[in-house]
Amino acid sequence: MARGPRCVEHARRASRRVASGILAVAVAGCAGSQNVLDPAGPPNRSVNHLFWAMLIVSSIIWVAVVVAALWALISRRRRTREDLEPVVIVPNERHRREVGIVTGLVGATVVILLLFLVYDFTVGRALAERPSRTLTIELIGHQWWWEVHYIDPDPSKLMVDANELHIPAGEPVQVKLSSQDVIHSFWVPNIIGKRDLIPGYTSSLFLDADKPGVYHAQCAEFCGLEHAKMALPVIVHSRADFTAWLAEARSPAAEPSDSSAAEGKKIFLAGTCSSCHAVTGVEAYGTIGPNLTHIGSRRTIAAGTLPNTRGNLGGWIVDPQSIKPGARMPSNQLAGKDLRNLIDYLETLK
Amino acid sequence: MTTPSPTRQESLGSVRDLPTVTFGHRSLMWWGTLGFMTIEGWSLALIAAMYFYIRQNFLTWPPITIPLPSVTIPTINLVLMVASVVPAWLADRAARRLDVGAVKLWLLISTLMSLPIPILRWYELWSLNVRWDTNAYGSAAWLLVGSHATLLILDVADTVGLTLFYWFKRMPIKAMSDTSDNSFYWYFMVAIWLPVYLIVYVGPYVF
Amino acid sequence: MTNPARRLPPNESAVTEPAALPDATPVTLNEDVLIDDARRLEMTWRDGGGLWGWLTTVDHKVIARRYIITAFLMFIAGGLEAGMMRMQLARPENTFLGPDRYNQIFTTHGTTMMFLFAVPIMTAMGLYFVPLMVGARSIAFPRLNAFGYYTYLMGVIFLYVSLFLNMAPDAGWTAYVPLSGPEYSPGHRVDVWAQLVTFTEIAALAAAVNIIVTTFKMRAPGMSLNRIPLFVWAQLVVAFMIIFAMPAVAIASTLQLASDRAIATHWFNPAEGGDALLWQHIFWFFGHPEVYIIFLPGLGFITPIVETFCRRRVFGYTAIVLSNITTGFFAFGLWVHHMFATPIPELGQSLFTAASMMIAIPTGVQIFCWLVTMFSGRPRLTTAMVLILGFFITFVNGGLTGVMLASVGFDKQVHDTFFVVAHLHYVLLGGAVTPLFAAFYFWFPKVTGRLMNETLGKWQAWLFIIGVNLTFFPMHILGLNGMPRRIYTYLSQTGWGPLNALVSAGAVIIVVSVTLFIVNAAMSWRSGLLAGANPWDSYGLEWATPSPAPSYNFLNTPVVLGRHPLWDTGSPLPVVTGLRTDRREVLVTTTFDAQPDHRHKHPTASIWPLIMALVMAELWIGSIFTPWAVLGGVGLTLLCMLGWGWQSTAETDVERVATEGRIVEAA
Amino acid sequence: MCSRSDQWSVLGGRWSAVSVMTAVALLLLGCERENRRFSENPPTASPTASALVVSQLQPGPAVVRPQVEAPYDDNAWAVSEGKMLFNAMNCSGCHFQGGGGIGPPLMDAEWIYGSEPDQVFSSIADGRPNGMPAWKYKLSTQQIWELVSYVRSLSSLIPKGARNGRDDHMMTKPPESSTPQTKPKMASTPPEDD
Repeated sequence: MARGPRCVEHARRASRRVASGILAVAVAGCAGSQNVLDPAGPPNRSVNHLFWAMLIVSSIIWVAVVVAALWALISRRRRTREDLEPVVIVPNERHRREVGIVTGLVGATVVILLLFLVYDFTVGRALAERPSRTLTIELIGHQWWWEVHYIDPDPSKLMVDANELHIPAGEPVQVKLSSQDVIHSFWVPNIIGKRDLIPGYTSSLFLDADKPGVYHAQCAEFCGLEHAKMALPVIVHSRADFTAWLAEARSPAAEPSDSSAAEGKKIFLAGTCSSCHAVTGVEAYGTIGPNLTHIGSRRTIAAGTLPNTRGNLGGWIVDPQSIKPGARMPSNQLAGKDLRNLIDYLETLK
Repeated sequence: MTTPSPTRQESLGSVRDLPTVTFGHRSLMWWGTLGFMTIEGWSLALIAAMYFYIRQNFLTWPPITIPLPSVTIPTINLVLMVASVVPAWLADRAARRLDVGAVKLWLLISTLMSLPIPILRWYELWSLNVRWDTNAYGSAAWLLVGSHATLLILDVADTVGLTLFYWFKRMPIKAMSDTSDNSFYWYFMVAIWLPVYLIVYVGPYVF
Repeated sequence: MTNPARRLPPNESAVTEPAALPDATPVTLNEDVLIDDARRLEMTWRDGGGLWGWLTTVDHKVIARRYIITAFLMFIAGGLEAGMMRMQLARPENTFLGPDRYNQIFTTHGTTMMFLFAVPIMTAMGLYFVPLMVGARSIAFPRLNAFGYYTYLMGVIFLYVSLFLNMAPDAGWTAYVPLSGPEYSPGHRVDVWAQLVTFTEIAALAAAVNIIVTTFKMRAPGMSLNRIPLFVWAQLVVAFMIIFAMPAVAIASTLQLASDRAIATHWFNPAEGGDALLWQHIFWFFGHPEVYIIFLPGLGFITPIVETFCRRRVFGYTAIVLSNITTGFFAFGLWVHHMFATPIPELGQSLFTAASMMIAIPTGVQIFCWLVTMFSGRPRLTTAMVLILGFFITFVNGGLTGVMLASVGFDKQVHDTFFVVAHLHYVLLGGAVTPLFAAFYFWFPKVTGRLMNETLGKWQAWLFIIGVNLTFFPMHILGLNGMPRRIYTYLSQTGWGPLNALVSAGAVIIVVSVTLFIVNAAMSWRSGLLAGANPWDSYGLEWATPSPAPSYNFLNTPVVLGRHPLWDTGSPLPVVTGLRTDRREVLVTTTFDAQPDHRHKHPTASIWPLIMALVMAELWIGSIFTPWAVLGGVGLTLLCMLGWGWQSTAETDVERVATEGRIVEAA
Repeated sequence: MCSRSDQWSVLGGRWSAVSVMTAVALLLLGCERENRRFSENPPTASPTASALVVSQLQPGPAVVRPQVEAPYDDNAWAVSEGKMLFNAMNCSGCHFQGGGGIGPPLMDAEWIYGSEPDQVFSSIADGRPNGMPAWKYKLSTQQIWELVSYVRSLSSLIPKGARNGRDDHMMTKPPESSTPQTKPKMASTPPEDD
């Protein structure tokens, strides 16, 4: 199998073609691209090479076996009833040849498997590399949303966000994973394979993306009623943009300027919102729902379920159970005016 | 070639003179018993493995604030179990001799010796000095002892039933073979208790 | 009798005269005597009439037939659930099923297919055919066998009543804690799952012990270990796997999950020293062998079908036996590859990767042996053979994706996605269900006495092959496109819509194909062509007795001179006589070289298996609602044991007892 | 044999009838317990008048208190949601997992303001003297009803099937599913401040 490397060469070219083909199907909406075959970082790129290599070899084997079976069944087939046909007696020399053939085939199988194994180990080692110092992000899984902590040596600079993950391109970011309730699984198909968030365990992986853009992560371990609607847009910035974004995001929520937003803030604090949601710098410390300090700037609401528009926000506040049945958010009966003010306020939370 | 029709047969001999009741590994029942022993022994082994897996989650064993298990009653029961092997063995011998009188006698003695064991087992559970719902240590210890207790109760019931039958009804001769298998199962029951006893009651003192 | 050895090539199994038989001078048996024996045997072995007879039967063929039919009904039920899931997923943001209902449906689908269809139907095939193939009058423990079936039946009823009570489990067939634990699954839904598993485990274990003892002790004289039919070898290996795999899940579900939920034990509570990963270890220690438990019997079906329709003795009998055994061993060393995404050491992962790749070798060996056999045979494309072709097309695909999944790097990308869903359905539908259909076509005449319709059959076979591939191949791409499994809906921006529509269309084809099969089976059972004893001119002992086999299986116990009895010996059939006809007797032979050892008195009809199963049902179902049910259940169980024992020691009879080296006549 | 089989088929008929009836019974029991009632439209109504009774003595003729159905008393999922709220709203801050401390215990027989669903509802919604805040502005009516059923489950006043098992935390008290029922009685005196 000296053709190994060349297989990979073919694979790389093939992958681009096929992947783009499939991408044509997978429209990247506001949800962002979500595709293993469209790598956005070195780790997934090497996994792709491994995949295409194994796929090509496997396809050859499959075709060979099926053709052999078909040939055997068609070429010497008969239409007679059994008892008219004597039981075939295989002469010794043919039997010896058959032994040779099967031994050869088994040998080939072993060789191919060993090559797969070696290749897999090399890829595994590449993935296992641990960069020296990096930015650290804590990701906490909840039924059914994501809590994100941007860690900083200076604890006062800790930034809490939810349902959106921002990382810089070109440098590995350590993501520490833990769960508040049941097992979830963090998976950004374009960037890296999944890692489970298991209660009682903390694990971590390194996000190493080099293509700025919006990618789509989704919970990959069945976690109950709304497992299907527990997504997490991952935004890969250029280094500069990321620093700017982080600095801006660290500042507490600005005081609303216009009157309606001020009204909305009152409703937010006096009403049911603040008992479940927190907003940094405001008298709202709820822990059941996502932190809303940056809700205004998020691309989606309800954990990647809806584009973040005025209409969707209003619909979600009034009747979340028809959008995400079983989610912890109760329906809220609000007068039209109050609702408008509340949304005005939420939109100021950039 | 033509296949043989069911009514065209040629005899290569007759099995008329073969025995119809056999003992030990010749009899089907012995193999069945062996099969269930394998299942039960393996299940206990798995539970023991889980016990040790749970052990890794604790710094001390038993966990702090949990007292060590008391060993008095377990040790008494252990001695009783080992002793009860003797009448079981004698019942087995008697059965192979087809000596009904001896079988009845030794079965009765086995019953009398084995009946207290499940009762003591109840106090044995409490000698763990921890409840099943206190923590994972309690759960593991209770499951290990409790699952053996379940098998034990079934086997004691088996012995009791056999004894009752032998004393109060005319038993077919093949019951002799069952008697010997019953003893066989009792040896196993005692044998698998030894490791459980060591792990659950002695273990915490050692590690 | 002409020595058949002359008709055999040297490389075939050494054919010898059966050694150490009481006397080896062949006597052709008088037909009138045989017919007379047949009548007496029928009187001795047949079931009582009426409902009572129906409830008390211990005939392994009757019980196994009920087993197969019930399990096939479960296949249909599971299929309907799959259909509902495909309806829901056919287009984005569909509202046919809400999350609550969908989770119950997909959990019931998985649970049904794994626990109530796949394993039971495979063991049931064994319970029906192993005694016939080893030339035994019956199975080793017929009452245990009946008990096993009734227990399984209780489980079936239990799950499906719960489904209609909105009480079906909804945590997935893997029931991962803590989601399935007391805090996140309130109510009794998961308890239903936990106890249902126990029902099916007990049934499977009973079947396994029966198959092992029947194979070891009740083989026809001359059928030494190296002459056991490959079908039976597969069943034997699987029986051993069941014995070592099933207890794990029984413990995990009943003794740990259920007690965590009911009596607050802390097995899976991290705060009290429990461990959520422990569940995954135990579950997959059972769950991975489970896959092989399901498709090894499938591979066992293939050999006799290929041999019969290619008119050639299989190439590499020994190789196939050994690969069965190695698969059985390896299967217990792979479970961690279901847990690559969890925090476990990398070294361990690579070891399991290696093991998971290497297990492809034994399976490969079997496939090559069949290919060679077909090449030098004279194949006839019956429906069964078409389905074998379908096996090659489908199963090999599933096996190759399996090898790919063994790679940690790649597995972490597609684990828990539709790629894995595709893989496991390719393996199970290709490796187990396709051969199972082939087996149905092949052995249907033995069970019913009538042949199935070949034309309808070929349509069904091809539709099934096309349907399966159309349904499950696109799922690979969906998985790579990032579609996780077990989601009840997806947004249209994901772009998964078109392929999902295609998948649902494929599902429709499968439904059509299975419907065709049911129609064909029903029609043929009533009015198919009469088959006769051996319609395919095959070689196994099951074909040496009329179709359907009489209640006593064989007039006289056949004697085996090679691996392919009927092909090796030709006619007349060599037998041993001397089993009593006035009471149920089976011949027990020695474990290794199957020399006649003794005649065993076989149990008669009994109601106790059914009663015992009902008591067990009371125990397990009741335990969900109150712990007192356990106490009551144990008490009733002890009573049942008394009753059961009383009946089995009821009639005394003069026996020839072999003890301490002598034989005593005693009663 | 024949007569026997007939008699059995008769029995068989009776049995099937019995099993059908049990199935129906199960249905009635099973359904509500396993139901997941995500959104109530309109959200469950609150009791009309706050029916607060502090002593058995009543002026004038005996007044019949309007009975209000607790919507979630036999719904396991709603009760578990109530438990989630109980922890998230820091009820334990005063009631200590129901053991009582700053606020009165919720696991015992003493019910100062009554154990009836509507009484518990108004205790939570409108608040009570000596520090119990009024939650009706902070929680939706549905959530308060979920809390009501959870609080009642603490002393096993709701059916066993609906009560929760142990949760994945330190074991501070036996789970509601295995707490013995305590017959509620009115406290003779309101609690003194502390």
